[in-house]
Amino acid sequence: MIVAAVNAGSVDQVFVLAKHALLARTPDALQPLASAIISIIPLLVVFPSLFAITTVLERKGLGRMQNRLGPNRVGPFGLLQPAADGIKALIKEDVVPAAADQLVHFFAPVIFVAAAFVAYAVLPIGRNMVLVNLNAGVLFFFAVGSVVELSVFMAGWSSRSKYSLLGAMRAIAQMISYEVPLVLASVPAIMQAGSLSTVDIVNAQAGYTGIWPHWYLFTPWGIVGFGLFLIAATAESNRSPFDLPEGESEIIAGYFIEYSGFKFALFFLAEYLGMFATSALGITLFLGGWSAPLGISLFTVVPSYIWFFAKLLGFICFFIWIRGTLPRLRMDQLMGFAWKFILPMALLNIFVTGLWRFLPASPLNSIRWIVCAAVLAAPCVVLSMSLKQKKKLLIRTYHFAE
Amino acid sequence: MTATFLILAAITVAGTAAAMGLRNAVHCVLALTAGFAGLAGLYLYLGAQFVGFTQIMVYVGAVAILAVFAVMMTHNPGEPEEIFSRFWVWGAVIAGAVFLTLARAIRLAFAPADATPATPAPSTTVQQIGDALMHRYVLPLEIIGLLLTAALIGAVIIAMDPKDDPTLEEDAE
Amino acid sequence: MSWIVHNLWLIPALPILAAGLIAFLPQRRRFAGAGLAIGSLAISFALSVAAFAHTLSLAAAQRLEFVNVPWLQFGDQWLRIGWLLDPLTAAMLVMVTFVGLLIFIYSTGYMAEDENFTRFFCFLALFAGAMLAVLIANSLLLLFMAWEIVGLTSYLLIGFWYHNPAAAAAAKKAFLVTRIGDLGLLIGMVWLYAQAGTLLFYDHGAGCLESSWAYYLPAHTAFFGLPAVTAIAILIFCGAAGKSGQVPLHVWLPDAMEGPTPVSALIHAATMVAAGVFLMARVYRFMWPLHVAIDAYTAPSAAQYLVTWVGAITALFAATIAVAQFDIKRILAYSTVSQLGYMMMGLGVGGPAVGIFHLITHAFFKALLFLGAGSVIHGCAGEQDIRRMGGLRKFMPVTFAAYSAGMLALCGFPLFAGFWSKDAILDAAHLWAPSHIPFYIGTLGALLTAFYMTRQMAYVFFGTLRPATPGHPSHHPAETEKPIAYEDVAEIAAAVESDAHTHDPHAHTHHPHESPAVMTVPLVILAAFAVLLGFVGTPVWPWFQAFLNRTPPETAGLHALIEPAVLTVTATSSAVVFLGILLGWWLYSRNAITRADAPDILDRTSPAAFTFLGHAWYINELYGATLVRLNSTLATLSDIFDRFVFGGIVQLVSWAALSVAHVDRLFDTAIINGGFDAGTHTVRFGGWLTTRFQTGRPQTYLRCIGLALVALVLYLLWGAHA
Amino acid sequence: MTPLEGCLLLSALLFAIGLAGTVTRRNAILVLIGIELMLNAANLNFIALWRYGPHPEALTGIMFTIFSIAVAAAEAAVGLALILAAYRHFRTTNLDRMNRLKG
Repeated sequence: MIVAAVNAGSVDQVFVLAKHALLARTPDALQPLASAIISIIPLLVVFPSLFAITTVLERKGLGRMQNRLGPNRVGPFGLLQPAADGIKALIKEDVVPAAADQLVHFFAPVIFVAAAFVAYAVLPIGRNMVLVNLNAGVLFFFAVGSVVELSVFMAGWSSRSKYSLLGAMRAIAQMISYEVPLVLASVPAIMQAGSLSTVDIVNAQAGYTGIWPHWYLFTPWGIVGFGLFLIAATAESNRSPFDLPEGESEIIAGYFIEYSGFKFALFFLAEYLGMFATSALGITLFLGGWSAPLGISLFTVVPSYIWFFAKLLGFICFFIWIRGTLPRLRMDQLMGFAWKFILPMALLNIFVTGLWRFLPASPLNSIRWIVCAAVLAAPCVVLSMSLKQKKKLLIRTYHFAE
Repeated sequence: MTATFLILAAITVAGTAAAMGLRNAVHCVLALTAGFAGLAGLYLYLGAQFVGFTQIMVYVGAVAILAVFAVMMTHNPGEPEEIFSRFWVWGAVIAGAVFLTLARAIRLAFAPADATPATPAPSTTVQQIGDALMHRYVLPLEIIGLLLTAALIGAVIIAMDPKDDPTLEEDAE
Repeated sequence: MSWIVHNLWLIPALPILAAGLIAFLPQRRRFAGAGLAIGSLAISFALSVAAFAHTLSLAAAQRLEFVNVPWLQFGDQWLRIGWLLDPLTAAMLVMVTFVGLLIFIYSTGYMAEDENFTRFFCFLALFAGAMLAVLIANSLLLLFMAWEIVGLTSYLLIGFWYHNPAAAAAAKKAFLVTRIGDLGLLIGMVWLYAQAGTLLFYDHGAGCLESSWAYYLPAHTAFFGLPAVTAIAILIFCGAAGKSGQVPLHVWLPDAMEGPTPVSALIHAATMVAAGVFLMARVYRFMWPLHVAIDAYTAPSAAQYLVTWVGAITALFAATIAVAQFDIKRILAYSTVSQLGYMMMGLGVGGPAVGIFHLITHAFFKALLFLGAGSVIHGCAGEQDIRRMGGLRKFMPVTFAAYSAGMLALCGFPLFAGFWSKDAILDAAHLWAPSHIPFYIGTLGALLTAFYMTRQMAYVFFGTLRPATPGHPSHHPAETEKPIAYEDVAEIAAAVESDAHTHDPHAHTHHPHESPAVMTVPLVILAAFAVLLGFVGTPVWPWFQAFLNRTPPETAGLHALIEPAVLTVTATSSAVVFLGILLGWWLYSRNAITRADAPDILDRTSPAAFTFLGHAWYINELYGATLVRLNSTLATLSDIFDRFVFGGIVQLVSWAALSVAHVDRLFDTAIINGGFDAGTHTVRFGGWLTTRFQTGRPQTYLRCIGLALVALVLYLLWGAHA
Repeated sequence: MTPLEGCLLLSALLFAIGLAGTVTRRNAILVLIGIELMLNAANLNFIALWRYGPHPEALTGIMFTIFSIAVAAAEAAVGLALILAAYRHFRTTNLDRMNRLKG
């Protein structure tokens, strides 16, 4: 690590070097603990602040899209709005329904936030800037993600409210349905990189041919995989147009209706953190993580973490834009889309990745390109056709909410 | 015999014991997830990273959710809440006996003298596991895949009520 | 041997086939049923005509052809049956098919409203087939089988309205009485087979009617010095008498009038009852054992005597009864019996030719009379009592004309068919060597015939209409006493027939009406025959007799009429007929009967005799008092015998069996059951024991498994220690 | 007391707990969970013996655990589906009341 730090640009590695400097001053007995704390603290600082920024950004962006100003009272251009919100959440009364299951009701947001934070452990936010480099990193990420569902259920169930229960059920059904395509969509990258470790995946995309980076995005399966991943991620993080779990119009706010005050804020935070994490994973898998978009010195000198956060912001803007643009789906559309379009396409994509891998690269790259693109395009068209056709809708009955 | 092991073991035992002992079925399942998490921790502690994460993913992410859904769907407010069956004393006694005999056997199996040197955890990367799965254990892998497919379809078919709408099956998943 | 002879079997086969088909038709397919029956019989008629023509085309000597086919084999020899075609068969075939055809057509009108229409035609077709089979049979066995089928159909048709108890009783009576005769026929047949070894009539010299046997059979004397062949002939005559209603077996025939009128006409007047006469004519050879050539003027055999006397007695007896009847059909029935007696007598005294000639003519005019009566009944809405008719000639002129033609023919009015045939009989009787009494009896019968027919005509067609007064008029003082009243029977039949005609729009109008064309046209045709048919057998030109005797016809010339013997007989019979008609006219039409319940004139003059005759000489009662009672006493005796002797034996055996069974049961209960009970108890205990474990609760099983695990581990531990 | 022994004892305890739950609980779902617990105890044994066994480089234990986890997942899915079907029929998940073969 030291070596890597040395031969990398100093600006790029400033945080790493700082960490090492701090560790050098701590007694050896405490070093593991210290290094852990030192690496965790920034995460705990950076991402919540990013969350704060995002809230403002989202509200203002949506406001603009809807021909209004958005928050503009607190501070310059309403930039202090998140602070006001945080204070409000903190001083608000924490209402717990009388019938609620106290313990679970309390633990649900905690676990949620904890899981959301833990997910960041394997995300490289810069060169040599990853908390732990597990060689099953991606698996870890998904494992932690699966814990989120449980916390959602706890929240919805413990508040003993039909709406929250309905919201929880919707959320879980949706998350499970989209977790499968999410994983399957990320498999090609893992295949190509030959490793589950996020760091290795990023490193595999680090090089450049000419000025073009080796991002997986720039392969046919990469494009498709990225698209699928993006859709699945949107749904996984309950963002519009997949925000049925908190459909304000039908079930007021989904599984955390009965939460108020700081717990509510925690849910809010956790959701955004989850969104960030998923986006970060997408960046890691397809957008070359922290690597620069073009192999020119002007870009490469820019520190890696800058690039990472730039891409992340891009994701955030994309999400905001989508939210402002698209209407909400119906439940059956949601499910049908997951099981009838994304899943087959993801499977096909895996196959195509194998194809890509075993087709000869050097002489006729273009032919490889065309073949894989064709193999992917045809079913895509067919499946979207099949999605279009009208189907008779049955009355949906929730058997668990009787 | 490190502290980590003891803590994880405590979590696991507590969680599972609660899962088997609590009154509310949902609490049971939640406690069970805690127990499984502890178990996954143990796997990690024992150096089986992949298995640990798989454990979390499968049990916490899938089985627990499934169980919770099942509990919700089969929740029948009308029926009296008697959690233990009539002969629960016998059951407990037998379980205790089983544990005692097993423990006795284990104790006897290890002579008090031998203290195996704490060998460093073997570094098993995912690549190795993948190679093993793809070469040596490819046939079991295929069979497992087949089994999972069959189980998926079978579960859907069984759980689907012909009267109900087909969207029920996603929930049952 | 031409095509027609080979395929003669088609003639009976077709109607029988039709009957089979109709039997499978649903009840409502009326048209199909009637069409099948009539069509099949029409084809048979055509074939019969062809056969007749074929017979005519041959030279007189070889007008005898037959086909024999092996039927079934027992032992080393084949039992053969076959059919033959000779003048007798040919003539009868034509007559039966023609009359039958007419009556079938008539039935479609008469039975139009009966709900069992198709069943009726099924039976009719079956009857026709069987009758034709009787006619063409070349084997006594085949003839007997067809004979029995004929009896069966007669039973079915008499009891056609089986819901009427009288009809059912009459059917039973007819069946049983004819059985008595058929028993004799059967015995005779068996005996004949024992004697001759064959039942074929003609078999290239080997048949039982052919010369070899004719010489051989008489050699055996059976008993009382009778030759076997004579005894056989007498036995066969029993059957013939049963069918043809000769005394003393005539009792069933009047009751048979319970059947529908077409049935009465076809079966109990024209064809079936004539079968007896036909049979005797067929086996006539047996009555002439000593002479190969048939010659009426030789010493007759005992059988011949019997036939003659029975016929003569029947003729007179039935005629006397007919005088005192009030049921239109009964009068005709008794006249039928009497005419059958004439036939038998003619057969006895004059040979087959005479008898069959009268049979043919009688078939036509008696069928005519019955159909006329049926038409009258139909027109009077089922009324059968002549006292409630009267003056009908104004309402149904066609029926009246035809009926009077038939009546005159029956009376033997000069130049009508009956005149010639009856004259032939009287002539033969007059010339009969042994005795003249049959001749006088016949003459007296002719007188009575003319008398009662005139009486009937007077009642039915002349005078004034005497409609049935509501609440039946007490007819006749005598009728109240009698236990079983044929007239009550007649009334029930009348009621039933009116039931059968309730759909008739005219059913309940008291105003009689002429019958539809489908019924009158056959009447007219038959009337024509009744008038003309006699001329084929006049003494001047006895073609028919020659035809039957298979001798070339010779024309006697007109002088045959004024030959003294013939002339006397002709004169006598004509005189007798005129006398009878005038008497009847003087008694019944001079002062017309006006009221339905007016007593008969004869009744007023001599009630006792009238009642006696009205009850048919109390023959039914006589049988009831003697035969039936004897039978019942015998039955009682045998019942007692059965009950106490055989029953006792059976009782003893059963007691023995019971005691054995008791011992057996003791053994069973004590030893076997004991053993099995013990075994089953053990098994049940074991089952109970295992059910303790099979609770259906997986947890129980798991507990057991846990225990087993503990046990296993403990065992292993000890194993490790040891 | 060696780590291996500790693991084995722990897995024995897990097994006993699972067995106890299986034989005492009335709720079919919890019975199923107890069975899962017993499976996991076995898995723990595999891992422990792989870890402290003579040949860690041979991945037998891990493989076996992975497969058994997969099987357990399938079992859980099918078992819970069965319980749902049974519930639909009996309107209860109480095993003591599900003791008749004929519905």
